[in-house]
Amino acid sequence: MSVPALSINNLHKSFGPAHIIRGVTLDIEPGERHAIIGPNGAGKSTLFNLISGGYHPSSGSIKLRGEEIGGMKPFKINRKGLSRSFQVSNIFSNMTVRENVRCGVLYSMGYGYGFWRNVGNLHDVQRKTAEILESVDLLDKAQLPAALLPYADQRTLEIAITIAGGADVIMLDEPTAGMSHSETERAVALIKQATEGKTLLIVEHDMGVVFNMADRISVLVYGEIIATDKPMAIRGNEKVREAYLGDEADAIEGDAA
Amino acid sequence: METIVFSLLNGVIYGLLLFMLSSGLTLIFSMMGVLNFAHASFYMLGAYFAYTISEASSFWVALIFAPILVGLVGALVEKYGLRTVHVNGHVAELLFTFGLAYLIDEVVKIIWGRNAVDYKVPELLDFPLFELFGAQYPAYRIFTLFVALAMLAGLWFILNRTRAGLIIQAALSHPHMVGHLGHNVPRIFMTVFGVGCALAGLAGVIGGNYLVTDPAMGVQMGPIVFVVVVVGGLGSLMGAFLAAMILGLLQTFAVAIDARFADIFGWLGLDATSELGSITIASLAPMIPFLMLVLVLMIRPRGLLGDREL
Amino acid sequence: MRLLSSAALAAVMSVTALSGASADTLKIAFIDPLSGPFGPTGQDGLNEWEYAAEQINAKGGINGNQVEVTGYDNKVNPKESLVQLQKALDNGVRYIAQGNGSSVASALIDAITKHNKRNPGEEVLFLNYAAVDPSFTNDRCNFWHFRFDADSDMKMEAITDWVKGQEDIKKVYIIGQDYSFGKAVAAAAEKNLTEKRPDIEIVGNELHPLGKVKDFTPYVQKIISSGADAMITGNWGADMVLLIKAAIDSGFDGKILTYYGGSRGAATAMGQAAVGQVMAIVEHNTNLEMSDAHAAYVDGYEAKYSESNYYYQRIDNAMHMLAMAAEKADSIDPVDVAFALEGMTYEGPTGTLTMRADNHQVLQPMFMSTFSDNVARGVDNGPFGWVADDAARIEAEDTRTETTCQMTRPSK
Amino acid sequence: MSNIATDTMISLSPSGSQKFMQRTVPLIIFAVILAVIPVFGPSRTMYSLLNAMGVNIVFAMSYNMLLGRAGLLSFGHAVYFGLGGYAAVHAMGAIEAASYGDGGFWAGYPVFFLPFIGFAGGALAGAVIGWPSCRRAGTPFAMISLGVAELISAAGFMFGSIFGGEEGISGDRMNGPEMFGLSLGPINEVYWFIAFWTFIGVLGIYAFTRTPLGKMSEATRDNPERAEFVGYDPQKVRYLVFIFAGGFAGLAGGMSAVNYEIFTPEALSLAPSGMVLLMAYIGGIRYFAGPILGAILLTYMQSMMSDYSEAWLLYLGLLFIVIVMFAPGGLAGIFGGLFRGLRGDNPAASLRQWAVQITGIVLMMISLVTLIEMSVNWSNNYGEVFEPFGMHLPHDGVLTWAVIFIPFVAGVGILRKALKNKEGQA
Repeated sequence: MSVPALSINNLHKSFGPAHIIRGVTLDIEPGERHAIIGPNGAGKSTLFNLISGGYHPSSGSIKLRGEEIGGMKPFKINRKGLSRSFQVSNIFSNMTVRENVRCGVLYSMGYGYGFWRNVGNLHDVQRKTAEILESVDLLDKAQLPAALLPYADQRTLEIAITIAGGADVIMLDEPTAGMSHSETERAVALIKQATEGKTLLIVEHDMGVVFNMADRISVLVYGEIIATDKPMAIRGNEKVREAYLGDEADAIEGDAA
Repeated sequence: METIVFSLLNGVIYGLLLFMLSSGLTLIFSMMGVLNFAHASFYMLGAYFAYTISEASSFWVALIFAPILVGLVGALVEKYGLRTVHVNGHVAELLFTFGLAYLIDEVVKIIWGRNAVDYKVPELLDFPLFELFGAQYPAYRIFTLFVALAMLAGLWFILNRTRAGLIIQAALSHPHMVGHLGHNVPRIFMTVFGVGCALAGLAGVIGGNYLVTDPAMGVQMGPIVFVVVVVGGLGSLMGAFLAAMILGLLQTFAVAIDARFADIFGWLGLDATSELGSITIASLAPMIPFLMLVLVLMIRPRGLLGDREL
Repeated sequence: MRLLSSAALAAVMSVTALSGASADTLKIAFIDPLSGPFGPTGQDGLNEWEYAAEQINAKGGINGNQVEVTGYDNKVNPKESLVQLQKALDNGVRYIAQGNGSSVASALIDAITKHNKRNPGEEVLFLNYAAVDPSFTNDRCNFWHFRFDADSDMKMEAITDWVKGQEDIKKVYIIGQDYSFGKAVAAAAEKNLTEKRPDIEIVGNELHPLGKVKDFTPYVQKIISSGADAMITGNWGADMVLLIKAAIDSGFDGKILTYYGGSRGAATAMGQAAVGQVMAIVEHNTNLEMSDAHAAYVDGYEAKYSESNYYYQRIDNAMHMLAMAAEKADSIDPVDVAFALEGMTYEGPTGTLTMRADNHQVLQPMFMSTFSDNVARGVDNGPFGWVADDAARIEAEDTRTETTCQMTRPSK
Repeated sequence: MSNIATDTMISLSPSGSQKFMQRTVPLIIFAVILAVIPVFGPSRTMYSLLNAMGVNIVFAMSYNMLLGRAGLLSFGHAVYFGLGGYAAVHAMGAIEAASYGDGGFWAGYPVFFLPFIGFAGGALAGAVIGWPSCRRAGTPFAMISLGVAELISAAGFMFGSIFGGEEGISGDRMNGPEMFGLSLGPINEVYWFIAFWTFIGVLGIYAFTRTPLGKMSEATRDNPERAEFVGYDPQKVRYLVFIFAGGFAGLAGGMSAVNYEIFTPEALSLAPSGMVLLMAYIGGIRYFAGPILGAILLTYMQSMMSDYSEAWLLYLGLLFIVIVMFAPGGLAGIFGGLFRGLRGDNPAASLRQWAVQITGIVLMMISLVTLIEMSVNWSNNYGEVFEPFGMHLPHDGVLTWAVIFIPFVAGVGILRKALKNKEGQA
């Protein structure tokens, strides 16, 4: 049995009196594509922030390949090979697309806080940047200021920065939020291709995306995971149906049909 | 004994003056996020307006109208200056007020001259109130104490007993919520800035003749106001009050201490004739605020009673 | 009038070198603050230099050469002063007048010495009218520097000479600003008092940070509780005014002996309560007995500059001694004039002045002036002014101090 | 894939000739300007101004490493300038002592290379003070820098053995081995020293912006959260940048030490810290060359404008406020806008628009200058009157107020109309 890529055990988080995450336990195998779904306010973003180092857990443990990362600073977690994207585009808006990706590449290639070399002469960084840009199909827009990109492209750039560092555990927070249908399709294809062979943890509202992409799905409701299973099994799960009402429940049904 | 009594009295009065000066900035900073560099310049304007008004009529008229005038100037500055800069963020706002401080100083020099003006203590209060251990205590200082306490009471009443006050209180701790409550945010900002400046103006009316009214008084008080606000903590008038009191008392007590570094650190082998050893605690008194500023920011960035970090 | 329109022109002109003094003007560059917080003080000095030049020009100038004084604003900043010095050199100036701030004077002395060494034939002379650091005429003495004001040690000699005659002063408190000047004053006071009045008890000797104290009351109450019946302070600017104000407000009733009580704007700030209590050591005040000619000179000044008071008698003295030296040397070349100035005596309005040859320090009668509301000529357009009676006069010789100066002179 | 990537990599990064045009050529032009200036035979005044400008250029650029490139607003940058300068001036003293004494290391150290010592001093100070300061950006950083500046400048007057008290520490630059045949005595030789180091300073700061750290400093300024999620500790980025900014400020201090041969504690105080902020901001903090423009303009104003108006500080304050309110890009932003307009689709239209705007601005300036100069003269009460171009403008003259009001109203009108037109176009 291999060590899980990500292992969360009895994780809790409270903000003052508000108990947001109430004992989450979850193992994600290496190479697995795992989706987390759940109604609004279930604590998905909080969970993401806990794993990526944005928040400090109140109790419980988070292990990355067997190593405890709960409460570590985000940059340390990132260096251990876990990278995340944001729900709202969170890019370096005063830089060009190419520079944005380059920022994501630099640390992983060992250039760290270097102040003795010219980034223009770092051919391995240039090559890696170009590879990433190509893999997300932004090569032709490489010289544009990031702030001027159309929305969908900014989302793509967000993913590009996330995967640039070569982390093997990738967390995407609603990567297709706000995209049109065709844009979503493109994005899904792109994510699939770019995260080939990596462990993927994704939060998503679009059930089409979720069921299309995920190997397994966890359902988070009120800070607790009520079910973790293969997509087909999740569709048939009673508790999940109870938790989802109205449109979203229909969405699950619809996809099942 | 006498040192303690005097230091206590002076410390309290100086602390109250500092609080009067800083309370306005606490309001402005907490609600608008503007660390107004020109705040002490409004204090200076208060003193100069009071001087001109009291020359023309009397000190008591000045006590009422000078702060109102300063408040109006502040409101105008907010409306025609600060608001333009607001879109460029807090650093731009800070820089705007930094430039404004320069301007007010220069304009004051042109209008009132570059020397001190003879802004006198009103005759009614110009007598020694009592004598303590051989030193007289001027009545005006005690008057200062009462004005400051009255202001404190007034502020407390407005903030806790009126509707406007409750809105302000809410805004102090959650500034971005004001807009959601359906209030006209630009107008509230203008009012808060104006009122904040008026409070500084009131401090100027009182401090101008207690100390000296000259074009350097703004620059002299400038940085210390920040200390009070930052040490007190964002959104907390009580914190500002506490910080002002601590600063006032610490400074006056430090002055009263004759010890040198060598006396304190002698056990480390520090020699009284060495440069370091010969420094007295008293000579460090005016440095205390800045030491406090740096330490508080490093150790407790939310300040004494602040409800959030800067 | 300074015209903005000429700024562009001058900018162009400053690129091309302007060299050499014209034959018929003796140019004095006045390098002192003309803007900023110390602007008014500097402007007063410039006014008096310009007035002195005007008066001497009316009498035919120095050796037939017209005197021209130009102000250069140094913002009391040593580095900026050196830039202004270069500007002055470009304009053919050979005489520099400066006084505000020993830091500036020190930088100028250094720069002028180096300039004179590096540019023989273009020597420049420094006429110091107010920078009082004793070292300028002691271990750092210099052939190119002449001081027309008493240095801080000499002023302390004068103050303590006066204290010697005041039997009722028993306890003295010394308070000053925490920097070289304040420390020098404190040290000199302690030394002189123990020599001249061993019975006096120095009940306190305190330094406070320069320009940082807003409320002096705590200091003053310390002074009062120490039982002092006189206070000596070298403070200037706001530090002096605030100290005096706090002292009077708290009912300190001893004498307050100052160096700079007579400076601009202080009288207004001190007010009625300071009358008879605040004293200042100066070489002149406008209520001394004056000859008609001198009175006309003073009144002429105050009429011309209504916002300013006649204060620096030393500027008048310096101008006269400069003229005498130039006549004696029959030259306006700074080297010749400098040699002629050494040891020169001048019968000034207040008595005989001597420029010591050994350290280039002038010796002049000093007056322990008292702040008064009963004066013929007031200051700051107010009712107050300064007076000194015969007992307050300290003769020139009595202010002489030993010098450690070892003057090196250029070959003639 | 990697083949395509390699090809595109070359097309992605600027081509050799682009790099040359955009990066090398400006530097060469800068060097040529520096080298050509002495051909015009500048006066002493000009030389001393140029030298002061050189020092301020490096100082302002080092400041912009913080404000412009890292988003750190400091009110105490002169601390590092001063401490670096003091280190250099003490080293200058050591060179003098060693040359006349028993030799040793300092006897062989050329004064020409003192800015290295300055750099080391500034960087060391940055390393010590930066650690607690750089934990967070924004207001806390600004306030800590203010507090530290107050403390250090107070210490400057207290520790005479280090800072030399009020009169500071002076030295003599004409000691030790000569470099490049420069004795550094005459001011024109000092110019070569300053020019050399100004170039090195600008080059060094430019090179810094090209390093991984320099790039991440901009990234951290724009989005510290994101920087953290790509593996960087924002606090450490800021700290390292702070050390370098301190180092280059110290370099400028070292240049200043050799140029003036003296250092005084006022160099550590809040006033020069404020001045360097003005230089950088007025010049334009978003542009690499911005602080150069600001340093040149403000140095000139400081030393020359006071000859024409004692209200120069007021003009400086006004200029600053106008820039903050209406031209946040500073002078460089204004020039950049002009340049882009000229190369844009419709140069004639933009020229017309500027002509209108400039007319409006000039009219308002006439009005303001008249008001200020008239007021200053009235306030001084020396009976002097503002008399530009032979006009007589006393404070109670009808003509005076006409010269104040008419151009003001006209200027405001023109500018408002220009602004409306612009909005209409957009």
